[in-house]
Amino acid sequence: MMTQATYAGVLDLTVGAFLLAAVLIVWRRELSSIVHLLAWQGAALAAIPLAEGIYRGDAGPIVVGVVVLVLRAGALPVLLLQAVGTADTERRESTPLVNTTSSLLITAGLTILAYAVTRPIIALNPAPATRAVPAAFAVILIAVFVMVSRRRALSQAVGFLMLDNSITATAFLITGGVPLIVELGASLDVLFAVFVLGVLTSRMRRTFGGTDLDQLRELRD
Amino acid sequence: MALHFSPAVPELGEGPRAAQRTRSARLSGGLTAALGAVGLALGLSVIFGAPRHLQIAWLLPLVGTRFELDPVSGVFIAVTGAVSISVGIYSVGYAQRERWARVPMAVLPLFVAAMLLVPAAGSVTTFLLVWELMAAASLILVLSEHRREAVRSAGIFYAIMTQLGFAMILLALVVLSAASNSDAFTAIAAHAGNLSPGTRATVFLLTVLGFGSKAGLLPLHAWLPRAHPEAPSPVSSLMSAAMVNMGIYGIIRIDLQILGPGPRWWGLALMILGGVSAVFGVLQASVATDLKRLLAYSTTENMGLITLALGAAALLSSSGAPKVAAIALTAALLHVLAHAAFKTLAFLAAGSVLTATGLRDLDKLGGLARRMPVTTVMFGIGALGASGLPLGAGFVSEWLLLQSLIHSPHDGNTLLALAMPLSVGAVALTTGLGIAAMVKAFGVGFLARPRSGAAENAREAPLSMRAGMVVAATACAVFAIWPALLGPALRHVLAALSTVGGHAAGPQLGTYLRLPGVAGSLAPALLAASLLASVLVALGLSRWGARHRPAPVLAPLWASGSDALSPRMQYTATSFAEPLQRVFDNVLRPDTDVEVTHFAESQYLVEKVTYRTRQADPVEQRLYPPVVRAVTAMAQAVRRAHNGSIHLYLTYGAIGLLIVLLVAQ
Amino acid sequence: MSALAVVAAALQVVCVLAGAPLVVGGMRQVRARLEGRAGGGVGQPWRDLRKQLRKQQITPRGTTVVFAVAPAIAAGSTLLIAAIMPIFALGSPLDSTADLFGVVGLLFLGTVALTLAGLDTGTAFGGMGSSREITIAALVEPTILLAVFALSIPGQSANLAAIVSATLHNPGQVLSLGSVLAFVALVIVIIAETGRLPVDNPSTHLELTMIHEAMVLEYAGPKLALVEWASAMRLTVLLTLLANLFLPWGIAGADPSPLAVLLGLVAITVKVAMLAGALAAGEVFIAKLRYFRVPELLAGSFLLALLAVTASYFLATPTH
Amino acid sequence: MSILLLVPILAPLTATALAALLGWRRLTASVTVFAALAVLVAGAMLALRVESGAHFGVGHLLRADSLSVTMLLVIGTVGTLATWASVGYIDDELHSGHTDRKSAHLYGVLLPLFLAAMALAVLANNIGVMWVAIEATTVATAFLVGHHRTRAALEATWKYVVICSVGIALAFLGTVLLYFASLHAGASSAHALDIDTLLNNAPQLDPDVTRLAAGLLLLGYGAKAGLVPFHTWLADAHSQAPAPVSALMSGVLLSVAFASLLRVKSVVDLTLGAGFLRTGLLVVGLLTLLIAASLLVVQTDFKRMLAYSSMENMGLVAIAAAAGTELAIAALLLHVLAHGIGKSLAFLASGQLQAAHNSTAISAVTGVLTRSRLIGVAFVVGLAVLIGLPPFAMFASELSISRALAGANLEWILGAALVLMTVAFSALVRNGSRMLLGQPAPDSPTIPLPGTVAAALITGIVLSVALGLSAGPLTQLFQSAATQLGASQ
Repeated sequence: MMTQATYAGVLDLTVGAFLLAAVLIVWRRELSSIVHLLAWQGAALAAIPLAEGIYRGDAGPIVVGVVVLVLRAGALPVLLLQAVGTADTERRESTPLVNTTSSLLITAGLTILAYAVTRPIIALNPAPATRAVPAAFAVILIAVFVMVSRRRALSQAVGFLMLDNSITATAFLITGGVPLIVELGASLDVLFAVFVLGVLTSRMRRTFGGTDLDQLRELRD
Repeated sequence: MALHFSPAVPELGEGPRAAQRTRSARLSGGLTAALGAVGLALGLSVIFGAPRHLQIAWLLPLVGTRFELDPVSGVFIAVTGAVSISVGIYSVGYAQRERWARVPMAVLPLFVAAMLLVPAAGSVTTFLLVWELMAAASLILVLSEHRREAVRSAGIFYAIMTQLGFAMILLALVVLSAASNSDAFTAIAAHAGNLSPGTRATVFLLTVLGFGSKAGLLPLHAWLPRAHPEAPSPVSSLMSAAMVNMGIYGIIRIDLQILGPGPRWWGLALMILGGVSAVFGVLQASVATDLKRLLAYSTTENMGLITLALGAAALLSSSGAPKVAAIALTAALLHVLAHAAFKTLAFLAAGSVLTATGLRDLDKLGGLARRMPVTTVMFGIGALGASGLPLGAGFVSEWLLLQSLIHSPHDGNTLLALAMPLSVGAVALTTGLGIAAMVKAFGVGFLARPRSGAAENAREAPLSMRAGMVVAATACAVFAIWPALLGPALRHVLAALSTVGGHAAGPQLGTYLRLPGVAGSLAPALLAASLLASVLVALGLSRWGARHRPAPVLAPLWASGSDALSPRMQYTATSFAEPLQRVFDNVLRPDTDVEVTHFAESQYLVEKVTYRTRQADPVEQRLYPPVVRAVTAMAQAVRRAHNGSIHLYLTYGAIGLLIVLLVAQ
Repeated sequence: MSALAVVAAALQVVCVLAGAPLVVGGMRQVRARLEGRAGGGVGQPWRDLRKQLRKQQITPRGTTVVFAVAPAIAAGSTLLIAAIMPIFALGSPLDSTADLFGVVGLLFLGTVALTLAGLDTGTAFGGMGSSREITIAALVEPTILLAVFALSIPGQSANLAAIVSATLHNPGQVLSLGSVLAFVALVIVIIAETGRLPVDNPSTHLELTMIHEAMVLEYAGPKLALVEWASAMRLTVLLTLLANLFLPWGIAGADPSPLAVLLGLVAITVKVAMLAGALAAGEVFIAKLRYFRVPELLAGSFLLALLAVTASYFLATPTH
Repeated sequence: MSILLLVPILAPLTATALAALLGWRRLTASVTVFAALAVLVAGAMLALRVESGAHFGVGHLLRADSLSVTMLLVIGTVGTLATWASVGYIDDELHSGHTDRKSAHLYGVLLPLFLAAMALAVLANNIGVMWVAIEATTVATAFLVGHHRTRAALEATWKYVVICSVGIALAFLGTVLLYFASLHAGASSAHALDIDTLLNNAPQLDPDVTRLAAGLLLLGYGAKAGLVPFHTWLADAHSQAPAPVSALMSGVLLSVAFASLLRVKSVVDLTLGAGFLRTGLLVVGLLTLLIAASLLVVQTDFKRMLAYSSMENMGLVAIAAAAGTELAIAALLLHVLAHGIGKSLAFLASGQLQAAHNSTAISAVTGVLTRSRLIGVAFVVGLAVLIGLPPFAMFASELSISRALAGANLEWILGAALVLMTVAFSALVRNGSRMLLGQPAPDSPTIPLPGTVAAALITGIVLSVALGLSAGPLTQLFQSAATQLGASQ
């Protein structure tokens, strides 16, 4: 089927793609292309259990991989695309709080940080999959950074999904995935959460005439 | 300061509601007095009988309650009970006249019950529970007239400060209880000797501040002159005559009995705290023009004297003079009792004046002696007690205090050589200014001619209010003339306080008060009798030649040359106190401003001169605003950090995440 | 306590009653002579009293019983002091009813009665006098009590007889630092308490400077007589006290013979006459202080008293 | 036994289904009340059995022990009060046009769902399932917070969902790491996240990974419990939600999240020793207290004031958990229960004030005690509970927490906490008295008081007083929960 070296190579490739998608999301400003990148990231995420399943000859991970593929590369991005507005100003992340160059530098920094903080995890189980975990961890930090720095409601939703993707990726890499019931529950929660965010985005557009999160400053002390 | 309370507006359907109110007032007052009587009886039975204890495990979740009674609790329970009897009777009439709502009527007996339980508490947790119950009940009572803005602000001030004091006491007591690994006072006392000096000092300082706040001692006294005047008068009486004693009780129980005997600086610290509070309180009282505020500051003064006496007892006891310490301790206890009597009476009388005239401002009172003779006599007895003059309730205890101060050992000890004379000076200044304050209150408030229409139309208080005052007046008379009656009880209490010299033979309170070890005596009853005799002799002397005189006549007073004497020509309380205010200008720092308006034609001609003066509390003005400013600055800084931006909020989360990732390595 | 001691005490009261106007008269006479006037003679106060006692009793309208009994309380409390304190003899039966603190209390009781009477009239002058009087009284109190403290140290007691006998047994201490300082402090206090120059001028009736006289302005006839008598007795009693506390020699013992009592009478008469003369002579040379300078004087006396106590503390022999 | 474990989850779910089918009606609303009551009853019945140890159901997925039973009682009690009050509250809103039938329908569906999610969170034996349930509460309450479709409500909902989801996602990461560690400690993958397995394997868990997991779990569940640094959603959401929902969120949800943290703590402490999470909880708790107290001082909105008071109390609870002694944990649980009831009283009363004034500004409301005795008294009792006055139970719990802190040699922490609590006290008293005391403004509207709200308020007052006097058999339950959580003696 697949040798260990091939498996490790495939794993590196998918995780690399996963991280690359995150970096590109930081770079791009067009909302629709961000969502598309997110779908690609979902695909990369699905590739992790798929590769493992093929490598081990185990049907379980393959099923999980297919579900993840449908959900993260299909359903969720589609849900989000619905929420992308039609107005011109609504389609772009025109003025993020941190400019692109700085964003990319910060992303680089966060990636290095991820390598530093994941040492205990690798130390516990230095398998090929675990060795890839810093990349997944880096995406966690990048996702949080995206949420902090983007002004569009949709961008934040994308950030949230990216965060979720990266945690799932970490789970796949270090444990081969959490127990099924937890995985199902978590996925359901994420689905609903994204649904809620989508509904809220459209309500926001109706009520505020836009999705700039800077408008949400009425509630304070 | 003008304080004018409009009498309550008559309500429609007066008949049934009034009858209802009468019933409620009788029930509430009767219950209060009955609780007081129970407290008095219980207190006395504990003083003379065996200690009792009671444990209720289910009451108060996780903690349970424990009550223990010994003679020290007994004396404080008894005095609270006695005050409550008087106040309970009085409040029957007061509640009707002032149209009290149901809430204060219901809470009044609860307040008394809580106060009676405080000295009975036998464990840290129980003590804190009843302490806070007492505070909460008193707060509700202070707020009874919450529709007035002044009452609300006083209530809030009171609530916050009492909570601050409570926090200090709580901290100190739980640390104490944790350090000795026990909750019960008896067990803590057994372990207290093993505590580290640092813990003991911390607990001492925190409790003295916290209890001092309840007793109205500096620097956390500022609630007292606000809340006591704004509370309804029976409540003021209970607070000023009974509740403040709980602060003293706390100092005695925790600092002197359980933690004691402490190092010498404890006694000195108490003396300084007491002396400064006494002088400060009396200075404020002597320039106050609000009758109830004056009495409230007088409470600070008297609590200061009591604390000074306690400090002297501790210092003398640790300086190897237990007999003299016992005199100081007796002085403190006796003054607690005497103060309770005369302050109850004074506040109740002030309450009668308030119900009759709606006034507390001495500058608008006057001429009540003819209109409210009983109240006037009652206030006179109370004021005489407060001024510490012979025949007054406070005289014997102040005399004992002075005796203990002048009989400290002369062994070349610098500390004593400085502390004792300065204390005598402080006590003397306090007494002197106290006399001035009380002369002002009585002379300006009750004598002379009315300074306002409200005072002009005052009428005497109803029977129950007078009866309540008579009870307190009787107690005053006992303290002034026959303190021997208290001798046996005080002996028992003293014996329970061995850490501050209580084991030594205390002063003998008989017809003659004799002091052990030193020559000195006083016979209040004989003094009173001989004074009466000599006054009669003097009156007889003025009859000399009466046969040759024409019949007595009434004559108008001299109106300084004008046609008729108007009440506006009289000295007011403000003008009466003006010399003192000028003498103590540096301490009191009154806000004075003089505004001169000139005629438009010439600036040499004055049309009008406006003189305004306001006496604020200088300690409060110096000490509290910085604290408030600091808290507000902190709050504003935090507020600016919560500006509503979700990006900022998520940044906080991200920072938290980074910190966790780095720290958890 | 012997019968004679009781008699002696009664005699003390009578002598103070009778002698007080003479003391005042004597002082006025000394002043008059020193100022080059003839003076009304030593008996003039007595003659004034007799005249006033025969006048019509006039009650100002609107005053209460406080106004009526205040003079009697002032006089009565002073009489009681005369009965308690050792004047000719030590063994007054009332000696242990009140010590020096009690005596001070009684003095203040008299002051308070009169200040209340001043307020009771409801006139501008009454209030003004009362306010000033009570202010001075309040400020005097610390000095008095500290002086009492200083005096009580040698005898280990504040009881008057004990202080006096301690001085008799140990005459040297009169000249000790503490004693001298206490003496000066007490003199200042007595001047303030009795309303003499430079604190108050007993012979002025100018509205701006009156203190005591403003307070009792509404009294007339018999009541005025009692007021003046009381103030004369007060002066006498305080001078007697000063004399016997610092120069007790000549005083009879606790169980005296008639001769000793007589000797005591003579001794005290001489001592008081000398003190009164000195006081009167001193008054010739000083002017009244501005009212608001009085506190400075009293603060000075307080300092002296404080020094007196601390000096006694360090210099007294340890007793414990 | 299994049935009893399922009742707290299934009963509310039934109500949800019914409400989804029938829309907002008296019937469905009443069924919801009974569902909440069923949670309470099931909790009480379970309480009688858990004394002997934990019970399991549905293949070790659910767990009933002293902690979960205690939390079930909290959910049941406050749930009953809140759902009961909801009946009149929503009817009143429909009547006055503050909401429409569609929103009411959604409300009727989501409210019991919220209860079910919380019940599942406390009953879960698997910390993964526990996480799923906690995250489900966010989803379930999102539209409840946004029930009033105003700009402010929308803003609050967005912040709530985003901040909470990010926070709780970190908890998921922590859970994953714990799972990783548990697998490597030899647990089978099916049971590696079960609480009893984790407790058994705790000493073998890899300390480095566990430390990372514990930190993330503290952040994550702390977010849901209103602790720093993810506390920023709390005031917005609690103030914008309808009053009964605010009561549930403030009174129960925060403590359910904290109970999850306690679960995790009992495992982590066995691996790392008590020191690690103690430090974390102390820092987080004190900072939360500081922020809550500060914002209370400058508060002008009465619902936000109540929200910050919840934060203050959660800060204190965190500090108590840090002390970790048996007394501290028992006191913490009592605190949570008393706080739940007291906060419901205050929020339900404030809901009526909001309905009357159409505003939540403190300055808009005057003289409540004079205008409506029951609302006034309920607010007073609520505030008295919250500021820890006797005779209410938070006095006893705060007292016990203080004793526990002193006993754990944390005097300085206690001192700092007391100072901050005094600041909070002063703010609450000042603002409360502004609204409650004094003469009402002349144009004050009448305060509506639907019957069920009144009934809930009276019940709450009675419960508060009773709990303050004595916790009765609950004391035993709290103590056994504390022992079971591995509290040091």
